[in-house]
Amino acid sequence: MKKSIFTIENNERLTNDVYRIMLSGDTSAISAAGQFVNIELDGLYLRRPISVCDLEGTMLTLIYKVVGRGTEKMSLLTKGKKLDLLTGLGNGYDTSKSGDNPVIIGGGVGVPPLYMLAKKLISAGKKPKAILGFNTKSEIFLEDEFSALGIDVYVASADGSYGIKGYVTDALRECGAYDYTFSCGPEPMLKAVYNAAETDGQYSFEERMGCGFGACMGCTCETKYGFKRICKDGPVLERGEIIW
Amino acid sequence: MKKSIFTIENNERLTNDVYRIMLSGDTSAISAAGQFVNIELDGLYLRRPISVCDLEGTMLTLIYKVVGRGTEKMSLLTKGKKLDLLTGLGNGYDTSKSGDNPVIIGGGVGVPPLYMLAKKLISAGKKPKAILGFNTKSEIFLEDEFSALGIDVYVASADGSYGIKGYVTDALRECGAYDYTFSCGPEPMLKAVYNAAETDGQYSFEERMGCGFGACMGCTCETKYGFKRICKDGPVLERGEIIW
Amino acid sequence: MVDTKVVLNNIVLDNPIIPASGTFGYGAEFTELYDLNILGSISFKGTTLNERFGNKTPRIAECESGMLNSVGLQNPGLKAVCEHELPNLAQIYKKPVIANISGFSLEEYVECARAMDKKENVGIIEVNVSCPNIHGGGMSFGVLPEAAAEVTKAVKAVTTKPVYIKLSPNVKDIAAIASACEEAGADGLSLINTILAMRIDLKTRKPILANKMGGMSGAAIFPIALRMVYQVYESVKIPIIGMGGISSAEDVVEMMLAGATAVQVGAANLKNPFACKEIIEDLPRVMEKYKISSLCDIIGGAH
Amino acid sequence: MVDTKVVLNNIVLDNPIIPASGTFGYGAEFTELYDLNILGSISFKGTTLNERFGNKTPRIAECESGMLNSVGLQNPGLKAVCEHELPNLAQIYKKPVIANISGFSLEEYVECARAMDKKENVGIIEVNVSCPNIHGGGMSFGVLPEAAAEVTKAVKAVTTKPVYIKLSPNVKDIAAIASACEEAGADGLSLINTILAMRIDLKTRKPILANKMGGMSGAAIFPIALRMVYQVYESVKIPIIGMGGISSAEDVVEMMLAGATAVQVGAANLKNPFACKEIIEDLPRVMEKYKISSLCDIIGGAH
Ligand SMILES: Cc1cc2nc3c(=O)[nH]c(=O)nc-3n(C[C@H](O)[C@H](O)[C@H](O)COP(=O)(O)OP(=O)(O)OC[C@H]3O[C@@H](n4cnc5c(N)ncnc54)[C@H](O)[C@@H]3O)c2cc1C
Ligand SMILES: Cc1cc2nc3c(=O)[nH]c(=O)nc-3n(C[C@H](O)[C@H](O)[C@H](O)COP(=O)(O)OP(=O)(O)OC[C@H]3O[C@@H](n4cnc5c(N)ncnc54)[C@H](O)[C@@H]3O)c2cc1C
Ligand SMILES: Cc1cc2nc3c(=O)[nH]c(=O)nc-3n(C[C@H](O)[C@H](O)[C@H](O)COP(=O)(O)O)c2cc1C
Ligand SMILES: Cc1cc2nc3c(=O)[nH]c(=O)nc-3n(C[C@H](O)[C@H](O)[C@H](O)COP(=O)(O)O)c2cc1C
Ligand code: FES
Ligand code: FES
Repeated sequence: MKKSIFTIENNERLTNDVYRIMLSGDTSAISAAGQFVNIELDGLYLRRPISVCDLEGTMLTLIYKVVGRGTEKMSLLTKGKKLDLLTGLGNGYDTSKSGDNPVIIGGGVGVPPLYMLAKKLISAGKKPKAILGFNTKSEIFLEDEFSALGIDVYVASADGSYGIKGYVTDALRECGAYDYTFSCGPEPMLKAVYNAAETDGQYSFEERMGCGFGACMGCTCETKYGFKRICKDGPVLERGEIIW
Repeated sequence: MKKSIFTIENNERLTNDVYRIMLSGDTSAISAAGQFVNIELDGLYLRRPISVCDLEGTMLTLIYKVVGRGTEKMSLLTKGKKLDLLTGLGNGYDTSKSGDNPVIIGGGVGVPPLYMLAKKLISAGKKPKAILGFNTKSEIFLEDEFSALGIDVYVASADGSYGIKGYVTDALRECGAYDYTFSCGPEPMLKAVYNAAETDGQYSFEERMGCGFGACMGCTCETKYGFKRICKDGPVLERGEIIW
Repeated sequence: MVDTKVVLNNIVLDNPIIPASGTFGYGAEFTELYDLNILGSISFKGTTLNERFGNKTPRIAECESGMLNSVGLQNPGLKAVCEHELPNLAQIYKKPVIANISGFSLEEYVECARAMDKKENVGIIEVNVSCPNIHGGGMSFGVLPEAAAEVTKAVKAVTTKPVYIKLSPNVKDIAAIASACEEAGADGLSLINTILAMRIDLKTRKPILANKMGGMSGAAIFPIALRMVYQVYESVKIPIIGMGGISSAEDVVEMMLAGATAVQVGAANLKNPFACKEIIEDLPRVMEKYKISSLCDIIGGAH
Repeated sequence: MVDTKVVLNNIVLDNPIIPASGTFGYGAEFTELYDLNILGSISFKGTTLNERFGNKTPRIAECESGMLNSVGLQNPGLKAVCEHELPNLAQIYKKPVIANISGFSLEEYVECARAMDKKENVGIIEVNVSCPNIHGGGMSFGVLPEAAAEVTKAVKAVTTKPVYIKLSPNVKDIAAIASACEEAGADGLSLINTILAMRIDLKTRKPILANKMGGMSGAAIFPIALRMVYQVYESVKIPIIGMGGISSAEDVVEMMLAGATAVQVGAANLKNPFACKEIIEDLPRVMEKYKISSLCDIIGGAH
């Protein structure tokens, strides 16, 4: 974990309520896809946890959806503004456990961390394919970026307005063979993936956080291997330990 | 009273801890010298009351001393920033009660509102003279501006490093005849002036304020004419009503 | 079109927004800013039998997201309020108002209530039981269930207008006090009053307030007020006017979900004199956002 | 050179800054950020006899200038704390620590205290009396003077280490509880614990915390904590560890002027993991600004 000041390089709208922010600063504490940063925002007491979407040198990319006061404040920030971040939080995905043909499954704002994961898997010599789920066509983001990685991308839309009609689990049935599952998204989606998936895998969870770095026990869940702090021992849990 | 947004045109340091800020906006509610504005500052619950030092059309000048969190925040504000102000607060000085040769007596950050007062008196055809008191030479501000009005200016410094050695009351003995007294400054100074002055006059008081516009009764003092809210019925009190 | 009307006993309010006692004077300072008739009602500054100067100044201190006051019930006294302030208020505000009364003895409460009972534009009598009971050892009426009940009964006996007891938060179990007031005949409850607090001046090393301690209010106390309204809602059937830190239309909805039928806005008026107006104007947007067609439907919705 | 040393009973602290129980774990998460040995002491996460998961999540909510938690005393239980956590802590922190213990019955407190008494690096036992008394009808030990005194006596009987009772603010008269603890033999007092509060989610219309209510802490509660420390200082002679919203070196000085001999910093560590370090580093500047040569001199200075 590091605490340092980042400079906003860009903050742009991707869909109606989803934004991409690019920040430059000391990214040295970030070691794995699926880790997150915790962002201090003026006038708000608690920091806001957002997953790392991409990392290139000192340039950090986050994608966030406006859902409340904090993310709304974020959406109004402009280039040049400074932000105080805790970086390198959480365990992140362990790509070494993956087979050669993993499937990456993300829903909504669960998609962003999977982009960095896809890159990590590719550079580790694996051949991931990605399933991205959204409610409707206008909410889709990152599809092109995933495709540009040269991997197969399946997009599912709940209302059928784009790609496969239905949920990520519908896409999972159509995407062919895979030997490992990585997933991130809202809990009902994770559970559906867990039930549908035929392989071992890793799932990334969300919880309301006090500190984000393991000090307050605010975010603990029960697992088969004991109590785990989502912020420190997670957010990624192994399939084998999850208790729904 | 009006509530409106002002734009900072300039914010500069005058002495070690005294700053002049110039703001443009709707100044139409300001009708008298000695009135004040109440300034909202990010992250602080209560507004900060600062006297009007000068007013030219839509350009408002305030002079403030950094004494705590709010004034420190103010000192860091830069050109172009917006501020939410309540304007036209307080009664202000009633220049119509003055004789032709009033003396204006200010100490420290009690000096600023007297600058606008001097201008008002001059344009009302009176011949004011000004006594400005400071602790030491390096703390003096506004002397040149007062002189530029073409009036006699007496500066007293407590340590004798500039002008008359001593207090404004020492200067009062040396400044010649006067027929009315206007004063603003710390309470001990006001009281000394009250005791030394040989004429009727008006004195401007400070009090910790909740609202600044008469709603909360946070700033009330007892006068010979009953309870008065410093923010609404003051800050200027007539000599005849003051109870020390 | 959303419906912002709520009902306190038989009084229909156009909306649940009421400026809180002590933060709105008798309305006069706000009339130059906006037409007060948009307000659901107005709770005017606490009235005592005799004129009071209140405590020495400084009476105001600041804190994170809030403020402290030790005004000490400055008011011109019952007679002046009834003869001057109330008629003036009736000129600028055409709906029923809430008469906030205080007392240092049972008799004082009774006399104030009796007089307010006769005033046509008073819709509700709001009995502030936070004052120390001078005959009862100085402990506030509001912290002992028996004393609060006693005041309730005494006031009820002299008026036919709805009586709301305004509860102090400086207690172990606010629901117990609330129940005692309900049993004693209260028609409703107002909560919370300010929380006893303090600030010290580092330069002088003395308390900032001349009175040493004062009551804290403003956004900082909202979660505490909300909790108390939630607790009281579970133990009484009479309506609750919720207050404490309300600063936005979202806060209004949250407080009503906790159990308030109407709300009062206090310190926010001091920070922003347009606070009540802005909240009222923003309410329809917030109701639509959270799919609320009628505010009445959400009272106590979080239980 | 200013002197930041303070003394709690016979324990000399290099400075009065102590991370508050529950906001610093057992220190491990902070060691990668700074050397913990700069701290005056450390109050580690509350220990109960048995391992506890605590309450269901969500356990955290936010508010203006503060936060709510309903962690519910998650901890690995007395045995694991003594065998693993305390030895680990002793590796990274060389000074005496404060063992915060909790219990749902007298026996549980006694067992925890007995075990902590044997641990060399425990300097003070801090008894959190905010838990509901399962044998006493569920009311927290900390809200009744008799119950608080009973716990104090029971714990004192099994340890020779200084015993500090950590008081709950959810009471009418905290000074009365403090006095009861002092009479029962407490060596010092820690105050305040969190203030019972609540937030409701407008989208779901349900309380945000799975436990409905939680404890509020952070800057917002500072003036309330300060008032309570001030009140308690006037009614006891034993030292007070003051806490509640402390976020800056100025806050430390203000809390000490109110009567605290040392302070704990809680929620501020969660917002800014360097909070304690920054406060310690800023303390000399603030002391010089306010002409304080030795912190000991200002304890209770505002009285
Ligand atoms: C490990 C982790 C990674 C995340 N990554 C992303 C991401 O990459 N992109 C993205 O859009 N969102 C992400 N989220 C969710 C994001 O943290 C919340 O949407 C955000 O905190 C909401 O803040 P707000 O102020 O807008 O909402 P408000 O509802 O006003 O927030 C109030 C409080 O609740 C917390 N909160 C609200 N919703 C959530 C939530 N879903 N999860 C955790 N805390 C919440 C806030 O942090 C804050 O403390 C992640 C959450 C976690 C725990
Ligand atoms: C009518 C009036 C006119 C004023 N005009 C000027 C002016 O022209 N120039 C100038 O430098 N100062 C003026 N002051 C004083 C100025 O308001 C305070 O110095 C300022 O509020 C301090 O704020 P702070 O946050 O820096 O200090 P803090 O001590 O951090 O403020 C804490 C709280 O105390 C209040 N407070 C602190 N000192 C004073 C004070 N002396 N008077 C009133 N409230 C105080 C603050 O407003 C705030 O609510 C005036 C005060 C009043 C009442
Ligand atoms: C300056 C001031 C004066 C107050 N005077 C009274 C009063 O006279 N009677 C009363 O019942 N409450 C009084 N209150 C309490 C408020 O009516 C309200 O209960 C409290 O401030 C909490 O609401 P808020 O956080 O919105 O301010 C006063 C509050 C303030 C800030
Ligand atoms: C997440 C969290 C967990 C806490 N756990 C404990 C605990 O186990 N034992 C205890 O006595 N106090 C506990 N507290 C209370 C703090 O020690 C402290 O008394 C309180 O938070 C007020 O201080 P603050 O405002 O600086 O946070 C906890 C507080 C928080 C925020
Ligand atoms: S959020 Fe504090 S331990 Fe996870
Ligand atoms: S500050 Fe509110 S009445 Fe003067």
